Amino acid sequence: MASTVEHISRATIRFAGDSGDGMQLTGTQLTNTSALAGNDVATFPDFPAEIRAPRGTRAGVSGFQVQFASEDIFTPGDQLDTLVVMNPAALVTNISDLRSGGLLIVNEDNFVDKEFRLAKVESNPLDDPEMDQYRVIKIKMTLLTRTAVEELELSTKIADRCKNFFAMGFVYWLYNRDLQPTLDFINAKFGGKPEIAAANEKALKAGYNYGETTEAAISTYQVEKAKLEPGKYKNIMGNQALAWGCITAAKLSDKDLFLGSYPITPASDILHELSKHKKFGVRTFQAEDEIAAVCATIGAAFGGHMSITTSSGPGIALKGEAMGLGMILELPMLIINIQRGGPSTGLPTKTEQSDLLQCMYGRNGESPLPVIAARSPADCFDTAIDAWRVAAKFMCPVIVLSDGYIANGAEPWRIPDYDTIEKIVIDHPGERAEEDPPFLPYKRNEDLSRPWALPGTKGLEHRIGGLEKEHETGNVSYDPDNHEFMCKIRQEKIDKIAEFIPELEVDGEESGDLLVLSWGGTYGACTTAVTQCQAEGLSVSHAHLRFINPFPRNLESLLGNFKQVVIPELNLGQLQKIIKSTFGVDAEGIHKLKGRPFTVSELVQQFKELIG
Amino acid sequence: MASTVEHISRATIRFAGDSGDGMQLTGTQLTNTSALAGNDVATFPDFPAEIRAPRGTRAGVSGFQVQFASEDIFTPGDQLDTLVVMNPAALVTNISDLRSGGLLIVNEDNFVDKEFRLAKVESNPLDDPEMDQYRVIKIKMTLLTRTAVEELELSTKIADRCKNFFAMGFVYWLYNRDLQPTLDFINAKFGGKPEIAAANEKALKAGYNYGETTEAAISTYQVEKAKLEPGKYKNIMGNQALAWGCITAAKLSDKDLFLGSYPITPASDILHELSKHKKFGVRTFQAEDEIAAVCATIGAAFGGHMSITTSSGPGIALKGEAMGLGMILELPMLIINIQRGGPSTGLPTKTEQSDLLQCMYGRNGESPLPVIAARSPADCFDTAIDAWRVAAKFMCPVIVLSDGYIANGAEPWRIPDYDTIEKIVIDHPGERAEEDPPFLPYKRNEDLSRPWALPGTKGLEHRIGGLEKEHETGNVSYDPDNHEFMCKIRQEKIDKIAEFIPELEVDGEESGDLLVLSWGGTYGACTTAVTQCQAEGLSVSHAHLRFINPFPRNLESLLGNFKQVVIPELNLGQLQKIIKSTFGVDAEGIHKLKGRPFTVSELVQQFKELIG
Amino acid sequence: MSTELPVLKAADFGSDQDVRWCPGCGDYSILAQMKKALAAQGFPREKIAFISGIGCSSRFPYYMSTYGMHSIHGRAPAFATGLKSARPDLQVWVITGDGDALSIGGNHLMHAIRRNVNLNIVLFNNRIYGLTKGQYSPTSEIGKITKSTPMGSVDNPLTPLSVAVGCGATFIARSIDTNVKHLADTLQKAAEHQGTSFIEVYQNCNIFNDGAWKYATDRATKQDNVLELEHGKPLIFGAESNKGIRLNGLNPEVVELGNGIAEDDLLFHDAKAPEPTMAYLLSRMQQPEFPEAIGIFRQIDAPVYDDQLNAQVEAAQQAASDAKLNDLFNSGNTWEVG
Amino acid sequence: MSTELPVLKAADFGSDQDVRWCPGCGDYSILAQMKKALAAQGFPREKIAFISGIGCSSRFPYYMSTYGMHSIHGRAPAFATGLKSARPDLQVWVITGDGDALSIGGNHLMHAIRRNVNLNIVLFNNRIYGLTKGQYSPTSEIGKITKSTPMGSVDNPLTPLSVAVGCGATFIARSIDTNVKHLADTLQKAAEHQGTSFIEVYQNCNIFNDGAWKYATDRATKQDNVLELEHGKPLIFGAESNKGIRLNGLNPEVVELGNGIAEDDLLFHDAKAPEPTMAYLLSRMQQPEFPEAIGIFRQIDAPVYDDQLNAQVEAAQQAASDAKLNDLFNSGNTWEVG
Ligand SMILES: Cc1ncc(C[n+]2csc(CCOP(=O)(O)OP(=O)(O)O)c2C)c(N)n1
Ligand SMILES: Cc1ncc(C[n+]2csc(CCOP(=O)(O)OP(=O)(O)O)c2C)c(N)n1
Ligand code: SF4
Ligand code: SF4
Ligand SMILES: [Mg+2]
Ligand SMILES: [Mg+2]
Repeated sequence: MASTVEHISRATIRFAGDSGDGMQLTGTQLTNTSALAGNDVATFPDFPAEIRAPRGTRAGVSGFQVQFASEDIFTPGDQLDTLVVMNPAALVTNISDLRSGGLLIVNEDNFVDKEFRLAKVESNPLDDPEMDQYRVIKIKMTLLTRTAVEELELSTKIADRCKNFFAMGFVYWLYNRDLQPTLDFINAKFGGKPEIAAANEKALKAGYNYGETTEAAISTYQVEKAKLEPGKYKNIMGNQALAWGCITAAKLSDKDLFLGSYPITPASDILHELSKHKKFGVRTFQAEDEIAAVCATIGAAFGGHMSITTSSGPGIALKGEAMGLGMILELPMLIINIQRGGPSTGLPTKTEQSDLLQCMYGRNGESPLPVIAARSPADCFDTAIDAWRVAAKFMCPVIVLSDGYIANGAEPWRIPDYDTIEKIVIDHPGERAEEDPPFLPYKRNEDLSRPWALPGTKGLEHRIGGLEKEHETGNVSYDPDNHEFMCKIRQEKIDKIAEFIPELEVDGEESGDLLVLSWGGTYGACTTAVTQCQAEGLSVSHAHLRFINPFPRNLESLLGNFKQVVIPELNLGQLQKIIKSTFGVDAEGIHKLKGRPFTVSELVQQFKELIG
Repeated sequence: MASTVEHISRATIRFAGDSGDGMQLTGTQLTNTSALAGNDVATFPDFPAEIRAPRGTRAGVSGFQVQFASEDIFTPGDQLDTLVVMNPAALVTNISDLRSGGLLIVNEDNFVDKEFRLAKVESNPLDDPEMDQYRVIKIKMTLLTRTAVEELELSTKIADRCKNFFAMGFVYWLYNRDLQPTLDFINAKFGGKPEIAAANEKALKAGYNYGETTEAAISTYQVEKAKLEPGKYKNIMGNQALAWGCITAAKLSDKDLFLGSYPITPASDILHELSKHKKFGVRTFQAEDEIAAVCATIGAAFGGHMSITTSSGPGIALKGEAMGLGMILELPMLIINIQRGGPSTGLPTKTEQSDLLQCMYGRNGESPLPVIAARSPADCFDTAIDAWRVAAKFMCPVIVLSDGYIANGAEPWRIPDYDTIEKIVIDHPGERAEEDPPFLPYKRNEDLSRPWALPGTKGLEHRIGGLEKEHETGNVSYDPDNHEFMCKIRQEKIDKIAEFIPELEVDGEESGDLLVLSWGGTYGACTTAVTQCQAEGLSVSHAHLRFINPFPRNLESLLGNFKQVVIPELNLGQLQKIIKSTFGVDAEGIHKLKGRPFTVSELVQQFKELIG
Repeated sequence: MSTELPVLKAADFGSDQDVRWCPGCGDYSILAQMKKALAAQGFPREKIAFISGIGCSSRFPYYMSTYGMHSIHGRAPAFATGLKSARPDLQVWVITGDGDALSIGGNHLMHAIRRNVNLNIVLFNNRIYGLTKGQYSPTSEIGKITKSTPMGSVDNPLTPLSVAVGCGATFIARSIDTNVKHLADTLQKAAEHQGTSFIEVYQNCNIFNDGAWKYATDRATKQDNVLELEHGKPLIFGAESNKGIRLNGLNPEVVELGNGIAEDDLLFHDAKAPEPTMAYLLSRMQQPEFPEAIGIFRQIDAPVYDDQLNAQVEAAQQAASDAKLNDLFNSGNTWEVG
Repeated sequence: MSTELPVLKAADFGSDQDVRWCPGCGDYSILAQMKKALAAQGFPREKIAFISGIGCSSRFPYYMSTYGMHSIHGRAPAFATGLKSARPDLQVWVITGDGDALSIGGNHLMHAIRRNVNLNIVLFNNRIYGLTKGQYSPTSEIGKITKSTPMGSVDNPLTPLSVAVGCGATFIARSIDTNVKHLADTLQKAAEHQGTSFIEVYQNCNIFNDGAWKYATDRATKQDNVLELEHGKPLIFGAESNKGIRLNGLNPEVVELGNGIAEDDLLFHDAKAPEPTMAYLLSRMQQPEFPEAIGIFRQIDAPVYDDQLNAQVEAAQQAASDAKLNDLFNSGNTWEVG
């Protein structure tokens, strides 16, 4: 290699191009290759709401960002070290994220008048004096790709489809990545179409060689292996981890898994993933709508399955009535909400954390349900299992929150050994003879849970329903005192879960100037930002909530230990509201509603401002 | 009259019998007659969830309570002065509400073994020594009624149906009520069936005469006219007042009224009432479900009607998704929730205030909507008009809360003069010519409201939808900054309504030991309880919220003026939660979930305990 | 079936709860016939589940001694689909009303039927909303005056069986609350059918819509107004069995037998016709023009949703009988960190 | 109509928004034909409203220069019913997809149709969920392999037109995205119909379900697979117009003309038959056994919901032309307090 190699600890790269340009695939490949090289990785795909928005337009731009590092990382990075743009629209919509001095790699062939018009730019944006702050590398990717695959005699259309592999190859060269994993991928994926496989391979190598052979005025970069906890790893996306977590939870409790769902972005991939795993006793039911989905889920729960339903904001709104029934039936199930930008249809492909209040309160009457939130793609696996532990032990639906950012993001997952995961023991009451005392379907145990009696069991025949029911017998009851008693005991049961879940851990000192309290997908940005502040000697600690209802039992005292509490959220302050109404604590809020996660730097800046 | 007349200031009477015994009619007649006699009145009907629960059982008991008074009253009374029971089941389920020394009037004919079995009592409850504390009057009502109507030669079944009129007649005698209004009612209602009319008339008079002629060991009572504000009055029920308020609001704004609804207890009567008033330009659409109902409502709002939808808890849960659309479309409409006992199907015929949090937060994303609550049956009229004023001015759906207690309760309503009610002026933008600048459907005025442009207007053609929209143009926009801007401005618009609505008034001193903060149907009980405390010299004031979102602008300072704040609610503390999360004020809560309103005495007791 | 099975009587299928329908309600009769039908089939009580929505009719499960769920308004077919998919060993009944099934619940009904889930759906059609005290329903006739339609309803009613045909139902039947033998028999046949059995039962609501089916239940008129279907038999009705239905092109017409019209000229019922056009045509025969048919309109064999769903799971399990989660976890690209 | 009306061209019905469907999507053609149909009918632009649900197809209103609402998934018929009831002067179109209309929205579709609201409902049937990237829909064929059915779907598909017949539709038609003249013509006829017009359009999704309608659009095969209906004409199809449909009892059968079979032996289309059995039968004719019919299956006059609703309001207003709110307020028992 002609160029020098710079050793760096982390790199953030974004590929941006037209929806049809294959940017998601390109980013995923770089991610996997980097993970295989032992880096820690985190990703952020970002795509438009249209399937194929008009080619060349700003609306049609699709992006994929990945950070890889030789140290623990928790976010896909704020500012870009390298930005690859396939057309002018991608340039203008992404350039503001490239750091000054960063590398801008451009497919020069697309910087022509026609494309400028589509992107609604007046003139060539590369001629803007602002560009001086970047190191711009213009490559005629289209032309070079065509040339590279020439001998295969493909149509231009097909040849041009390979140009993302060319871009990938160039970036691989730039970051000293191994081509082999991607070559293997090409073979596996396009094995059935040998000419396509060959073309992609040629394009990939051409890009790599282009870097190596052209005059390399730039140095290449090397990111060493990260010091991850020893073990076997694989890259996993949030929705996949959630699906696998559910399969695992079902197996741990010796149950089949039932999913009732209706497709909706960004939750559909859980349905897709689970429907592949019938061999593990998974039944997936694509219902006619979200209401049918949750109702079928309740039906299957009555039948004794580990039963779950998945959706996103608008679909969860539709499930409200049936969730209330699930609550009063006291049957275990998971209701999984992959949040997206709201209100209404909102920004369906963007991330947000704005369904928390809906999940807490979006049902008629006094209808409390536990709420648990995943914090990162790999964490979704554990979240699903933990949620089911609670549901099964306390006989209640549990709401699981994730979001578009977690769902589509990827990170290395330390592969667990199934056999070492703690089993989930569920006792179903057994048969009864005529002479036994009558079965009491609403008699509660020490957890205040009622028995999960399965249809098919002789002597346990019973009826459940949405009308208020008498304590112990479960018969319909309009008795005033019984109603108050039952409302209170249902609430008490949920509150008691706090005794079961772990205390909240603090990252940093147990008291001090500022506590950063976070939940859900902002975990990574908050962790990184707090670590930076701590490194600068600031008195900032971090606690991340997994359970939002009920709160961990030590939360109140913890909040009291800090001069200030700040809650960063991708909404207008929903957890903040709940914290205030629960503990009276006036936490500060950092709110962002841009369909994107927090950047570390914006958090660091705000934390510092708060400490003053 | 043989007996002496005692002059009293108020009386509380309950009729209780089988669902088929006509207790609601009996109570309503006594109410109307008392109102016509110039008393202030307040009622509380209470009936089972079944249409006709099994005869004679406790589940089948239906009751109607009325208080009438020569002074202002706000509740149907706590303890009963007189209880009329038609069978043993009615006795055992109601007796605990009769005050010691109260009158118990019994249909003796039904106190037989068969009825005891149906009511699940071991022996004749009248033989219970506990009965000594009441003044029991046993009357063979069935027999006496049959005798009274003998000459009409009706079937026994039909003859027996008149016995509620006999009971009514006796109570009329007891309270010196005029028979004429009820005789008029009988003629109007049964005019088509002269023998039925005659039978009821005979039964009514027989009951009255029975009191006059039998040995009257008891005195009768006289409640004088109340000193109500001068004016013309009529008795009105909550749902009727709400319906009339909506008709009036529509007329005031020169609009036709559209109702999209699906029947549900206790909201259906609004649909029934409105469907009678087509002559006032009312269109009612009984939809296939609640979702269709609210969607049709949004469609009619788009078309320019004053558009409303009515439902109760479970139905409101179903409307959540569409309400979010209504919010982002920024179209005016009313969403009316007549709350009932929850969760799930809960206690459908009982009252509760447990949908407040659902109404505030039961939608995906950041989706704020104004919430206004009626406080009493007659107040529903003004509430509907006020709600529409806000909706039309601020271009947003407004949630109107009532409850089963208000909906079915009745009180005197001072009849307004339509011509003196302030008009509601709505400006729709007019036609535009080709050469005019383009129409901006999301350009806001000083209230932050967008224009209400009506289909049919030339030059204003525009598209609206649930995706995030660009400021001013309303075009679909995925721009991150625009999304945050729009979320915030939608919230700001709702917050700004506080500038428009009146300040909160205090009943009592503006500062002191205890502020009772109430909302919705607990108004009457709180007012009465506070007045009692004040009469005893206690430093207790009362403020009643009409708007819960946004709060009146002086609420925060008011809360600060009192040593303690207490919020009585028929739920587990929902307003309390919102007050705490909004102002950080740790109010006490008084919670009741028994399907019944507060009694004045339980509130007085609790207020006193709080003051210590 | 084991020979030890105690034989259950109809009464054994009743629960200990007080039945709370209005005296005289048609629901009582349906309840009684259901108990009889279940006793006759000898399926164990604990293997049966009744799922209902909301409405007077939907209180039904409380009165049965089987497993049961009184769910929410309109969604019973969806709950039942979930239960049956998870537990194909159970016999699952759906009890619903005309409002529950066809108004709020129309979509779930349609999808259960088109999937052919192995459920027995019994629709109590009283042409009114009973529980909410008397609003018109999707089966109420045009011009119906109710609490919500003081000037008469203007909505064209749905014909439940036509809707069922429209979504490809494999078992379609109709019976009448007071026709007790016919009803018990129909319920039993429905239970035997594999796939969705859809049964409409004419039910009298004597409080809010008394006499809605008078023409079909009055001793004096019923034989002229009701036609009892029998597979393979000609369509004959009338007090003297002297009237029949003949086909004229695609349209049915009422004819009198005799005067040159023989039984063979009539339309013969074919409940097993591969194409549902016959069932459709029968479902359109309505008063006063035509007698209304009762009995089994259609009964065909077709793949059953829950069977197929479970077959896929079994096939996948058989193809990978030693599937281990650890294999799943370790699939794809993995790497070791030392 | 005033003579001053400027004549609008098809292009005048297009909005200024970029059309964002995938290149090659069948939706483009439907959009183009809609603009043509509207230009041809000469109804003023500001009097037209397009209401859609959610899906690729449901983006349609953004691309029209009329009033429009892109609502929520499956509910467009309900929004449209409210709008049309309040504003009978508007021409209201509903744009929906196979998932939007038949999956989540099946019930609203059914009720709009049975009420016969004066709407024009256009269902873009691509037999797939486009917007959510390729799950099977209620019109996908059995065995369909999609993201959510890797082992093939087991749900029996719905036939949209059979469903419409099942709820008593008064105007039922089918057309094809690429059959541009036929499509424009069908849309225009739908607009003219009073009551619910239900039009299914075969639409190609070239990304997730390319070629779903190949048999009906390929030059080589389409004439053998598609039968164009004409009222009063015999059912004839085939590249050489030599094949026809004959009735055998209640079942259709394909016959070749000639060899003793004349046109008069064939089934004649009657779109105005009072009974919908013909339309039902035609809707059941499906590939590969039968050619699939396009054109107008049924078109009958029947009372229209919004007309009747508004007529009641007018009648009530006429009967009480001087109705005063003060009279209402003062009705019933009142009393004076001095
Ligand atoms: C979500 C919801 N909407 C409305 C209701 C009120 N509701 C209960 S039953 C019913 C209709 C009952 O009619 P039908 O299904 O015909 O049953 P029937 O009472 O006549 O047996 C309605 C509207 C409800 N319980 N839940
Ligand atoms: C309540 C709700 N559920 C689910 C979705 C996700 N969703 C959007 S469109 C769609 C189906 C689209 O299919 P179809 O109606 O056939 O339209 P096409 O995209 O094929 O034109 C789904 C499931 C949603 N937006 N809202
Ligand atoms: S209201 Fe009608 S349907 Fe309901 S229980 Fe009474 S009679 Fe039966
Ligand atoms: S995904 Fe299919 S239906 Fe949607 S725009 Fe693309 S081609 Fe058309
Ligand atoms: Mg009914
Ligand atoms: Mg589709």
